[in-house]
Amino acid sequence: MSAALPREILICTIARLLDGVRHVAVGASSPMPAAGAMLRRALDDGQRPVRLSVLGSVEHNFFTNGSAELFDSAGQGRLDAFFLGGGQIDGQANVNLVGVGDYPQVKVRWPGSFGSAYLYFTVPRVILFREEHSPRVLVDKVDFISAPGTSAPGVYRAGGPVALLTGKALFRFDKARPGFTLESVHPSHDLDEIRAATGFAFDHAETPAATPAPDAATLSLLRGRVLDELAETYPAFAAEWRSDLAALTREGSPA
Amino acid sequence: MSAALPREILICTIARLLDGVRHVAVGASSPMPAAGAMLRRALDDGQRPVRLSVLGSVEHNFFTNGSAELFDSAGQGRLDAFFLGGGQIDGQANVNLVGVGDYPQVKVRWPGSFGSAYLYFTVPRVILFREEHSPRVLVDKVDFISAPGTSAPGVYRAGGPVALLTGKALFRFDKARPGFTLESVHPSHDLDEIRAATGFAFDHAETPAATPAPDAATLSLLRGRVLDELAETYPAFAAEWRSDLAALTREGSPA
Amino acid sequence: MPQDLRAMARRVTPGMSLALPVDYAGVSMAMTRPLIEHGAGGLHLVCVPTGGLQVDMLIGAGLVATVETSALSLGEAGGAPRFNDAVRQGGIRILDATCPAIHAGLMAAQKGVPFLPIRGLIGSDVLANRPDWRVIDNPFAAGDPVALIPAIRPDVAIFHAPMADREGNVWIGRRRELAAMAYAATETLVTVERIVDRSLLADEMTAAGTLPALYVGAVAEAPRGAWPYGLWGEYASDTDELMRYAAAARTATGFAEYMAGFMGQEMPA
Amino acid sequence: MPQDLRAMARRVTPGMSLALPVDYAGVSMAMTRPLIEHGAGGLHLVCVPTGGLQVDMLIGAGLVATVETSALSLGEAGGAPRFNDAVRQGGIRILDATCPAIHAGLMAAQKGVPFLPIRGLIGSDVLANRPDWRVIDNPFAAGDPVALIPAIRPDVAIFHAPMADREGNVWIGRRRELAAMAYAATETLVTVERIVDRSLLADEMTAAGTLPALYVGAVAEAPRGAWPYGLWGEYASDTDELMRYAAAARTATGFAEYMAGFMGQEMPA
Repeated sequence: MSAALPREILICTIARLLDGVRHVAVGASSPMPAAGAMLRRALDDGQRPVRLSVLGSVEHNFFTNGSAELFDSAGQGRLDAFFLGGGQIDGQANVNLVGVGDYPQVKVRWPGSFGSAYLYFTVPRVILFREEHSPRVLVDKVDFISAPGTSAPGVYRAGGPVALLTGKALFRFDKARPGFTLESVHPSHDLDEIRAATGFAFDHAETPAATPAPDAATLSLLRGRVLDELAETYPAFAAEWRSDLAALTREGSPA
Repeated sequence: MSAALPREILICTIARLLDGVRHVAVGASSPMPAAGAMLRRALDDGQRPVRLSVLGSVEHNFFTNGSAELFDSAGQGRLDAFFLGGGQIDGQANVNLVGVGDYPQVKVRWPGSFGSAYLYFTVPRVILFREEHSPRVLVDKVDFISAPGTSAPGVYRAGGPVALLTGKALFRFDKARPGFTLESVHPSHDLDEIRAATGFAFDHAETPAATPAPDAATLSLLRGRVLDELAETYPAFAAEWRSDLAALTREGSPA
Repeated sequence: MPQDLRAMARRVTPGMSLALPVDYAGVSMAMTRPLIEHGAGGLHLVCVPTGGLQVDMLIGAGLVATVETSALSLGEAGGAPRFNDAVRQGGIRILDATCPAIHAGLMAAQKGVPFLPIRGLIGSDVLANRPDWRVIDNPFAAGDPVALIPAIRPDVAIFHAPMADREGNVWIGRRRELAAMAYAATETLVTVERIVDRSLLADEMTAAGTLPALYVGAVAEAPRGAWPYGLWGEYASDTDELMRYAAAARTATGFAEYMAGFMGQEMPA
Repeated sequence: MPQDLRAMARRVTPGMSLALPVDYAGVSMAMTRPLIEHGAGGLHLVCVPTGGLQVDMLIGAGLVATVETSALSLGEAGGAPRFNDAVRQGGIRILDATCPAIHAGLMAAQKGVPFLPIRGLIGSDVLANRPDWRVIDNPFAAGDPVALIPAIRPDVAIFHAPMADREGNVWIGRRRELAAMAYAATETLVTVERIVDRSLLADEMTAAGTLPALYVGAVAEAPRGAWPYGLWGEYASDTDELMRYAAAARTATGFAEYMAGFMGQEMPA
């Protein structure tokens, strides 16, 4: 089997971060988190049921009480993991989904906070996921706090950020400090590059670990069952992935 | 057409009290209020739709959001009229559905307050209906206030009692005073009897009016369409009524 | 199948709070005998929003410490005799409520909030006897007192429904108080008339009335499992049987005799 | 039928608040043209809980004073161009919310209470920019701040659904946010794919997904009335058309050109 694609390493990392969850929800346009959740479910097959809710999907929607039910289930403690992106994410894990500049008349307006200002407080394992790893995304301080990374003592906070995954690296979040620690660097990236691309300070080992590549069995599961399943909901993403795999096979083949 | 039966006078009185309503709800075991509401609907046919909800009924239940929907619709101002009984009703229109004696270890326990402590505040036209007119029911002061007849200034009170109908008489409730005024006495009863049977003081004219008997058209509607409709939900009550009508016809007939 | 019911009953441990539905919404009468046989006592029953035969039987069997309800009766068959007797004897704690307050408490649990406000109640003895409720001044309009009902989070909700599928999804139709109970409860145990092979979520028509398996801890088949109550769209109440119970259970002896029959006939060991 | 839509649009008067559903729940795109033709402006739009094409068109047409929403976008087709432009220009007032806060406000209206509490929000700039929201200390546990969302009572709710019957009952399936909007709103206007002759309340299966006529002010038939959005169980979104709009509406001129076509093609006079 050929070496893992960068996106496959991300998906396998997501699946690892989801170890042990019973119910994970992903946004409507989030093929990678969905793939990670599907891989988690495939890996746990026969041991533990993993429920996946894809917001706005008809196929991956087992809710029957309208769009409020996701939030209700989080409030009840029935949602273990969720993904948040963010136009800006800062070193305190504050997330900005609203815009750049002075609110409300921002220079750049993004869609809005969606459920972040609630789910960040109620879902135990929130994974910050943003492929773009640049100083304009990973800022020192967000312009608008859609959802704060930490809360003052006494504030109800059953959930919060556990990790930040980008196209270059994986960080763990330490809410006591609070701040991010570089956990691992993805293949073909290095610490200097990550330091230059990150607008906030973070802890790191002198020589950070490399993000592990999936083993052959996992990769096979991913490219088989998971890719097929993903194609039902994200056909364009799955097709692009398949085409990259085909290219990889051509390159790697002796012909 | 023969003279009206006592229960027909009550039903016609209820229909009169419901003049102008769009939506009325009655309890599960309340054939007379239901008949009054059905008569109201028949009288308003073609002019104004009158919706009737019979709690616990499948036929007369247009709700689709469980048993909370009745209360929600009342909170929204979509329920115009409701009936309350009461093991005890006092001169301030306080209602007791819980029991006689010292709470909680009451000597006589009734089922409980049901929705009264809410609907009495939110439904504009609450009709107190209790056939038994005796000093043990119509008391000076209830032993337990399931729902108070009036509220202090500032307390949200969109609804409340408008009338008390018994087997002997009809009272209007004046919330400013507060207290009951005898509006009319049913045929074959008189003021002295009502005074003796009522445990609270009430205002009255020197010679109280008689509760009007229905005109022939109303009576015909009642004994036709309304009785047929009622029989679907309250077969035992309808059968008894039909048998009384048959007896009345026999007595009244020349044979 | 009887084994299923017994296994479900064993999930109830002493002192738990149990949410049980109103007579006409789908009472799992089939669970009554296994619960009594299992014998977990000191229960806190939450009637959603009123109770009847099942609650009266559990009280009569001595398993109930507290009843939280808006009313308790046998409907046309009259008052609930074992409940009324227990109240007179002071044998149970009664938390009198009003229907929408029960719904509000469950909704608070559904929403994951500590309380829900409710109109009405002020000046009633229902409120006066609930020190666990609060009255605050409406923070949006001074001089407007409003009652707050704390979240009701039952340990277990138990009900009966027409059907479930093999994944544990349960069709509750428009009896959405059953969903409300399940959302609020930690775990939900369901008996059904029948288990179907197709997924209830596979088409939008059945999905509209389905409680997802996410909320369901266990399902067991129990045909006519609401008897002597009826089940909407399936069968009517057996009023004669309710009357028979009402007459028998007026005394402790009569209740014991009735229950000997009830416990014997229902479910062969 | 176009007359029906125009008559419904006339029920909207200047300055009203309108509740509109999320993209995938049943947007009555068929009402967009009649609303723009009718021209009632100064609207307060409440997106339940997010908005898209319809909201962007109404903003572009100059009918909107305020948007209350958790997000506004065209999904896969990107940002909502007229909204983004209006925000930059300061042309509309934006009330940024979070999804469950919109649901909480509607639920408060449904329950007839002045507010509902909600977890989260504390420390966010969403809360900091909503002086109409409050934070109180939980009356049941000191030192526990909790946010309160006041009731949202829209004047009119507008949505599209698969079917209605002749009595005005509307089948909404499991899209219960549509019911939540209707409960909260004073009046609800509905377009449907088709009107059926049988009563939707006549059997328990269809009744389970039905919004009763009690909440419905008017219904009109509008086949493919969600287009270019999809309708669950009926047809998929027309992403190409959304992309076409997204590209055109980047400028005011492009928007005007697109709308000339949209307003012309949809509904012959």
